[in-house]
Amino acid sequence: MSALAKLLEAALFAASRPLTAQELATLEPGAGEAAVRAALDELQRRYAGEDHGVELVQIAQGWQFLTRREYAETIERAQFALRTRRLSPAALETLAIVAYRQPVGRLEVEEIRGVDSGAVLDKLLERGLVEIVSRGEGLGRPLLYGTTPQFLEILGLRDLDELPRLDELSVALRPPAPAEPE
Amino acid sequence: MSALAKLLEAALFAASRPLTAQELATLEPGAGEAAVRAALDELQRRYAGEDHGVELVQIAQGWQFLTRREYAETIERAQFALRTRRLSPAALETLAIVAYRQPVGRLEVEEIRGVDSGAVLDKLLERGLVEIVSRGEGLGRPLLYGTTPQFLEILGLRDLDELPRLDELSVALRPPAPAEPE
Amino acid sequence: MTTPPVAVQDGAGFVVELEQFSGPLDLLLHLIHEDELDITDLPVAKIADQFLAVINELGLNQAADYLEMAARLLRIKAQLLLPRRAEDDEWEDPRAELVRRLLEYQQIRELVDWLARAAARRAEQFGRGFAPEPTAPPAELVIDLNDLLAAAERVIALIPEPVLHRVVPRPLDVEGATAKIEALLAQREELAWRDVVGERAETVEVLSVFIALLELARRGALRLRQPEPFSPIVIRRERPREAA
Repeated sequence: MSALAKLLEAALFAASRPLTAQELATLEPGAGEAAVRAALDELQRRYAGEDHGVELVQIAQGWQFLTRREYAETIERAQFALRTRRLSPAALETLAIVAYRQPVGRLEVEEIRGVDSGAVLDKLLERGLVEIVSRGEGLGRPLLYGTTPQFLEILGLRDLDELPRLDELSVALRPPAPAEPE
Repeated sequence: MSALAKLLEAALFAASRPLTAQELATLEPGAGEAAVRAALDELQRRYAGEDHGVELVQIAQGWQFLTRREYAETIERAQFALRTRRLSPAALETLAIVAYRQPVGRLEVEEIRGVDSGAVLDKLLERGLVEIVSRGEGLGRPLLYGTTPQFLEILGLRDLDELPRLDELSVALRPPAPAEPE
Repeated sequence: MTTPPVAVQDGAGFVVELEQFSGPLDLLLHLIHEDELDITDLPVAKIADQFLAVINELGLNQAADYLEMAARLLRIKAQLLLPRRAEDDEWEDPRAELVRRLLEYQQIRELVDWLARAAARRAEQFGRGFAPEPTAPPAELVIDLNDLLAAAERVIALIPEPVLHRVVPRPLDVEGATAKIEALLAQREELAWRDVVGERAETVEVLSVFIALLELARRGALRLRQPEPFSPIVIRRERPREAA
């Protein structure tokens, strides 16, 4: 393995979150981003295939070592790993709206969900899944929410573009246009 | 790599502490401890030598993956393992109330914010941003909170007098007026 | 979420049952799917009755969001019953807004399913479970002064006047009120309620005076009269007293 790949291996191993190529490039200032990308490819290939219990995956606009799926149940049963907390349906609903409408205010979220959503938004903020990205216009200059890199992380997404496009969903957003008079 | 070695690799990677051979043996109840030890040896040899950035070491009567010493300094300098933390809006709100009303009790904070604030206050205590400065009069002699020197330190303030006066606030926070046409 | 509602054995199931649906739209959508109804041509009368029945059954009729939806459904139902002329081009389907919201919400639900699947898949893999350098300083905490001041402003906005409620227990002062009434009656034969309690009396004062009046009336020291309902009470000395 190249010296750079080994350094990246150590850094990725030590980190408990995905690291971006830019972040990794700061480890070896002389190397440049192209070399870092090449080393990441080398590392990923090295761990790919069936020969390791962990693999290097691209996630949340970065790279992270994760255990291979087939060991999930065994490791979880042994309780050696920190259990991921599950999101409630209310939290997922709110996240979905924030993901697609960001930046979005609390009122708009509540209008779509039909229920008070302040507490859910607070919890998502505290868990670092959404953040305040700006303030809106109008009365009281409402806080506007957006998703964080950690949101991508818990969903295993590389970036927001991996979310399904709205027109790919089976439901069309707009109600059918009223029939034209003939 | 043997199937057992790969499973151990995954488990050791995901664990937040060294795992003993006995613990690791619970992962594959059929295997027996001798097989586990053999697999650990295999894994250790595999990561040994110069060809990896991490190594499997025996530590605290157990086994743990650690980054190789030569990368310690570089990684520590980059501090990837730690993200700078930001305070949630709820925490900031609570901190603002404590800063301006100190000494102040939990009930008063909650009355102003309109929501339960016990958990937020606890977190601020834990982070050393507020502390208990005295006890109030009245029922149950409630704890009264104030800000700490660390609070000033983080904000880069010499003392509390440097906080803007409340009546200056809305002016200070208004976005700069658009340049007047001359 | 959209698991079918479980029959409630008694009233105790309120909180649990509430979590079955993430809101009134979720419940509505559940009913629509259960009966395989066409959202865009919603039979509002039917769905309104079902909605009411379910929220009664589940005890959701105490939750404001559900009540609001129930009221909305009933209003639409009523509007649909109004006769309209065939040539009326201006007629707007009263269901339109609700249908739009339901479709929008249904889309969110689809996204939720997608997100839940993605999260479940991600949960099959574990990352490194620890912060590796125990000697490293704790993560630097960042507070922006502007953020803090913005928070202060938010808080200030919450309280138009920074007046805090303080509940100060104050005992009734019936004795004092009695003395005051007796003193006033010594000077004048007839008093109005306002003469005794003043313009801006506090609750404890009103109660004290009221109890004192009743007590004095019972003792026969005065007579209370209210000429007609809600008119001011007239307080009249019962026995003329000797001047002091």
